[in-house]
Amino acid sequence: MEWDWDFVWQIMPTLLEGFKITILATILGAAVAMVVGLALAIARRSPVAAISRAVGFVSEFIRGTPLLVQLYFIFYVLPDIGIRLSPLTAGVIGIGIHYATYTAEVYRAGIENVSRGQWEAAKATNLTTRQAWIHVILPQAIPPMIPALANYFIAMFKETPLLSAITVLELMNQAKSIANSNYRYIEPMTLVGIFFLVISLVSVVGLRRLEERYARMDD
Amino acid sequence: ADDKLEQLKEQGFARIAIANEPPFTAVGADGKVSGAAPDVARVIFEKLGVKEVVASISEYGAMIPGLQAGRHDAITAGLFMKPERCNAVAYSEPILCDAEAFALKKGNPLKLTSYKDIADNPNAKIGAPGGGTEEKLALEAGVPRDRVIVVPDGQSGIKMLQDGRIDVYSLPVLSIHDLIAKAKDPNLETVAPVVNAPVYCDGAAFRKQDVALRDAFDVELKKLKESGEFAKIIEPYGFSAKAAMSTSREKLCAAAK
Amino acid sequence: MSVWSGYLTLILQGALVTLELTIMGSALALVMAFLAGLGRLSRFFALRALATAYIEFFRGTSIFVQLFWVYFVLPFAGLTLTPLQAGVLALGLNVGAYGAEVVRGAVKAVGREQSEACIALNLSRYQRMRHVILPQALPLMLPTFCNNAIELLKGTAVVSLISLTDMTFQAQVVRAQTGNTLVPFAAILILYFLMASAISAAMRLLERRMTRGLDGMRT
Amino acid sequence: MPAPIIRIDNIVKRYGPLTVLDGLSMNVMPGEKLALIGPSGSGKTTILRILMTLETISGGHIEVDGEQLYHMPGGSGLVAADERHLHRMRGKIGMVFQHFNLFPHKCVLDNVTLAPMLTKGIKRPQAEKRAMELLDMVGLADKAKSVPAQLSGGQKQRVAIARALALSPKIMLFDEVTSALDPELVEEVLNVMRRLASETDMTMLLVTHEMGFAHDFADRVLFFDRGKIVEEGRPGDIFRNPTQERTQIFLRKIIAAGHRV
Amino acid sequence: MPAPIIRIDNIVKRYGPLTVLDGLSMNVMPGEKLALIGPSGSGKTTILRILMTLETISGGHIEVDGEQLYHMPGGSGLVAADERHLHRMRGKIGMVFQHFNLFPHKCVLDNVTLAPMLTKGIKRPQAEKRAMELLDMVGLADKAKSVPAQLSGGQKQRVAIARALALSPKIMLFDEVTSALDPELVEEVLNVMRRLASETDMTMLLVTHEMGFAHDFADRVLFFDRGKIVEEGRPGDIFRNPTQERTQIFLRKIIAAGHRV
Ligand SMILES: Nc1ncnc2c1ncn2[C@@H]1O[C@H](COP(=O)(O)OP(=O)(O)OP(=O)(O)O)[C@@H](O)[C@H]1O
Ligand SMILES: Nc1ncnc2c1ncn2[C@@H]1O[C@H](COP(=O)(O)OP(=O)(O)OP(=O)(O)O)[C@@H](O)[C@H]1O
Ligand SMILES: [Mg+2]
Ligand SMILES: [Mg+2]
Repeated sequence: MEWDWDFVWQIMPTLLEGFKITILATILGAAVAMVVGLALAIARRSPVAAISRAVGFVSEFIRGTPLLVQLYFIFYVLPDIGIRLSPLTAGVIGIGIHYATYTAEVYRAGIENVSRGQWEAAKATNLTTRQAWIHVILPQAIPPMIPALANYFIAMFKETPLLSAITVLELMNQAKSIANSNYRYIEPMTLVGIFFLVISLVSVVGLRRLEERYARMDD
Repeated sequence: ADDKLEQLKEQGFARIAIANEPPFTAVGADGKVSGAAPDVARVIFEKLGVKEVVASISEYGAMIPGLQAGRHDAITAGLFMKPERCNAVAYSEPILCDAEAFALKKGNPLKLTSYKDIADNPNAKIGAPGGGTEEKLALEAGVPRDRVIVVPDGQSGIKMLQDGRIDVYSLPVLSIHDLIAKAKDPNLETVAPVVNAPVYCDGAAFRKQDVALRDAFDVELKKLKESGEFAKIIEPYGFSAKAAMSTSREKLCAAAK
Repeated sequence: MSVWSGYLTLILQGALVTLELTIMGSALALVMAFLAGLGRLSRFFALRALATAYIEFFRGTSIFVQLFWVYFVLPFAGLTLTPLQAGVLALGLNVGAYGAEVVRGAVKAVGREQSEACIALNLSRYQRMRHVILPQALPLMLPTFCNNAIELLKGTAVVSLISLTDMTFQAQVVRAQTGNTLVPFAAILILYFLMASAISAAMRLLERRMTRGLDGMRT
Repeated sequence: MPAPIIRIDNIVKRYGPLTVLDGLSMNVMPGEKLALIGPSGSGKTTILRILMTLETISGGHIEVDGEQLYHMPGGSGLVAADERHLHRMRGKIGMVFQHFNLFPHKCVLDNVTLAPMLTKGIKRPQAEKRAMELLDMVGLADKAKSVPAQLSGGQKQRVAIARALALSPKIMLFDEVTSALDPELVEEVLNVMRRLASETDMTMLLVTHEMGFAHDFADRVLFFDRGKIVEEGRPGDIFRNPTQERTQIFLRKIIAAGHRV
Repeated sequence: MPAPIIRIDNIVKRYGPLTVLDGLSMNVMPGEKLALIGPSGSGKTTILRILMTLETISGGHIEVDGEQLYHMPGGSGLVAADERHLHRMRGKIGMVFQHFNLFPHKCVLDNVTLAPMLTKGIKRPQAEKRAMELLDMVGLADKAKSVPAQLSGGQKQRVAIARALALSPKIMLFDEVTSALDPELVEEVLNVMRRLASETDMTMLLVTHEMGFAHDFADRVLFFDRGKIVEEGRPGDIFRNPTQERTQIFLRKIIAAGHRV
């Protein structure tokens, strides 16, 4: 089977349609992951052992099981208890929660990476705990988190093809349906690969910039 | 080209692509493959001297690319003959024939009886297997892409219908009957056959370069049909042997351009 | 009841395939991780370039896309793989690319000081790597390797989409046969989680054995 | 005779099975300059950290400026201090750390003004005016807008001193404030501390390995070993005629290692 | 008069735009004990690292034991040294680092035997016998089976010395070998070095901030400043009557900071 340029141009608009959905899903998923991740990180620090242990177990469960199966679960099982989400919503929530368990770790590490000396200096200068968080700990914890968070968002982007399994018409699904109706896999699949490669290479370059920019300041 | 058959005999099995869409194809609780299409294929391959068939389940859309890529030796899955498919693969003579049907909510609230009806109702969403005949019929009738939902399997189709994600799920008549029977859901009903949709027949599909194998398959298929054994295999599944015997590949492949 | 036990057998058969994929994929990933990770640290430009290209390519495109590519496009280049081979190849190469960065990071984390001590003791490049750097880098790699192995386990679910009869695939079959969605999916979620926990436990054991006597090691 | 500003009474401090301070008692007079010396691990840092409430105690009582530090009146006697009580007590004490612990994301001036503005509600103009006076005193008025990463170790430590002084504590704690510094930079920090010692009547507790400086700086020297005070006295006496064998051994080692006494 | 064992000729070392060594030349005689002193950043460490071939040079030549270090004969003159040449030259030189750089995953004995076994093909029994002699000399024969994490800093550094000696180099380089140690532990390391200096005729180069020790140890002292040798001479002369102003300032600061000369 030969590579067919005419075919490529013919399918490009359809693929771009799918690409838009892919980007949309990534951005919305990232937003969910950021917010839910913070909630998980805070719950993890809860002084109530039951809460922090339960949150820990659930996070570990989510991280130990495939996103694909979780998506099936959200899409096909939840309606039985009356929660019927549109495919895109189900996908965004699924991928967002899955990655929230990762971003929660980023938040946690970021906070723990601020040295103990900083907490002690805050105490020695008589700041309250709240003041220490706001003025000393968080301003130092957040910048180094940004590259790590961005890293997960790139990973999330690369997992959006899974949404095709719950009928979201994103890039991969468009490509498959083109392939199915034309009996040609080479062009659509290769193009999808190139789309992903280009976006990730560009984001990796961006990520390195971020990392340099937020390279830890030292005392 | 006879080497293909020789090669299959030698390795002792043929790799066939199936779907999991009773009664055309089915996988039992024990993992055993059954269904009308594989049963016919199994008997014929046996007569050709190929002891076994090894089945792999595939999406309809992936079957022809998979065949071309050499992943399967034949497709026996209820993949209906259509002119453009006839160009892509070498079909045997017809085996299983069926019309199209809809599964929909009790009372057919949107009053859908044909693919055209779906195209005309901007709120109607149809579910169909990706790369299958029904998807094509819907698109050809003018249903826009975003209202044709690609459904991975029959069970998902019924589930999505029950959940209200789609308004109609379309498959061949026997498949729909099978699903509705299993679902035991009083809130579902069927439209069968779909108005203005043709009756289709499938055949075993081979690679273009394996015409010789196909021809050998046809010889055995003909004998099977004549001996009445053919009817014995497919009629318990609900298919009509007469329908298959009253038409031919030539007619079906040349049909409505 | 007897029907369910039949379906359970089906899922357990799938679990076996999932295990097989995970083990063979991890083995390939491990080999690739060391080849590419050390390749990237090589003195020779060609090796570095090759390793970098491999790593960026496989990290840049989605496992999903890679799998479809291996399964549907590679045959036209004359290489037809069984679904199992395709799955192992795609998963192994993909996770191997991530592992390569772990190897590289760990080797670098052992630090310039250790390799300078080796130079001062006149050890050759190979001796440095073999006797000093790798023995210290290995324990550093383990935790991340553990995560990678779990990611790989999760990735195996995706191969159900190229009709490999793994656990997720069999759950779909059971679902199609029985019309019940909750039971098969809940069952495999638990099985996946058990497998992931087993991987973690095994790695922790290994880690403890490897770091014995290394406590307080500075990195 | 005035009352002690710090009364440490039978303090016990354990880390798990390890008893670091074992029934330690000592008093410090207002304005007194105290040097704590002794071998590594003897508990010098621990006692400063306890005074700064960076640790908890396992037993005993501490009174600072007439009030209990870790306890407060409640019920029919004393109860464990709550965060509010600790906050008020911390206002009396400042500390300078071995590794400076400056806030790396804030400029020198903001390092010094942050706490007065937040904890005492002082407005920015006044806080900055006072901060500039303090920076001037430690010789770093021209670095007000630099961030810590741009400073040398000696400069960082002088900023840390200014930061602690900005809260005008009654008691200052110094924990090996020069031992993380290059030898050349030690003197600039010690000079600041000398001035501080002679010009203010703050109470100061100093942990140090610089025997020469301890000698000049302190009114009284405490020699610690294994969580106890083994010997104490005026610097001249302790350094020249230590009565305890452990003190003698320690001083001999330090001198051999090239430190001037 | 014998030929110098090290001839450094017009060495230039740059890091990007920063010139760290600027046309430095010096010779070292066989058996000579040399102390390199000078302020932070003056290039003392750099010159040792260059001799150990841990850096590249930007210009100049170095001859060690009659052979070019960074060059070798080739073509019609000299070409850059290849790995094999460097390997042979490194066999003549040993180095002890400020942070010990012991191999944390190997026990003390294996730390010492590793290099002789690998680079000289010495069999384990002989290597261990020699290693035990060396460990005995540094007073650590009883720690042979400990891993570095179980040792104190001073013990680690003594192991590092034994490890370097195990290859019997002609030249030993010591870079601030005591400055990462607690003051009390300095002396045990210096004692080992004193013995080494008096008992062997190895050539030794020592970078240190311990002026007292430099005084006792060295035949000759070089004072570095900004990548140049500002002054050199016998220790007595340099420390008591430095002729250069920069040397005087440096020594005054060091003394003020409490180091004995
Ligand atoms: N957080 C901790 N957990 C366990 N043990 C600790 C902790 N902090 C200190 N210690 C132990 O308490 C003892 C006293 O420590 P401390 O830091 O007070 O000694 P020090 O006199 O300041 O010594 P140095 O001169 O080395 O600073 C030591 O044995 C130390 O190991
Ligand atoms: N890898 C490097 N990259 C850039 N600059 C370097 C590097 N290593 C050293 N330098 C610079 O070279 C100069 C000389 O450093 P060197 O370590 O030789 O000084 P030194 O005399 O040993 O100082 P110290 O007493 O602080 O150890 C310094 O300005 C240092 O910042
Ligand atoms: Mg201390
Ligand atoms: Mg140096």
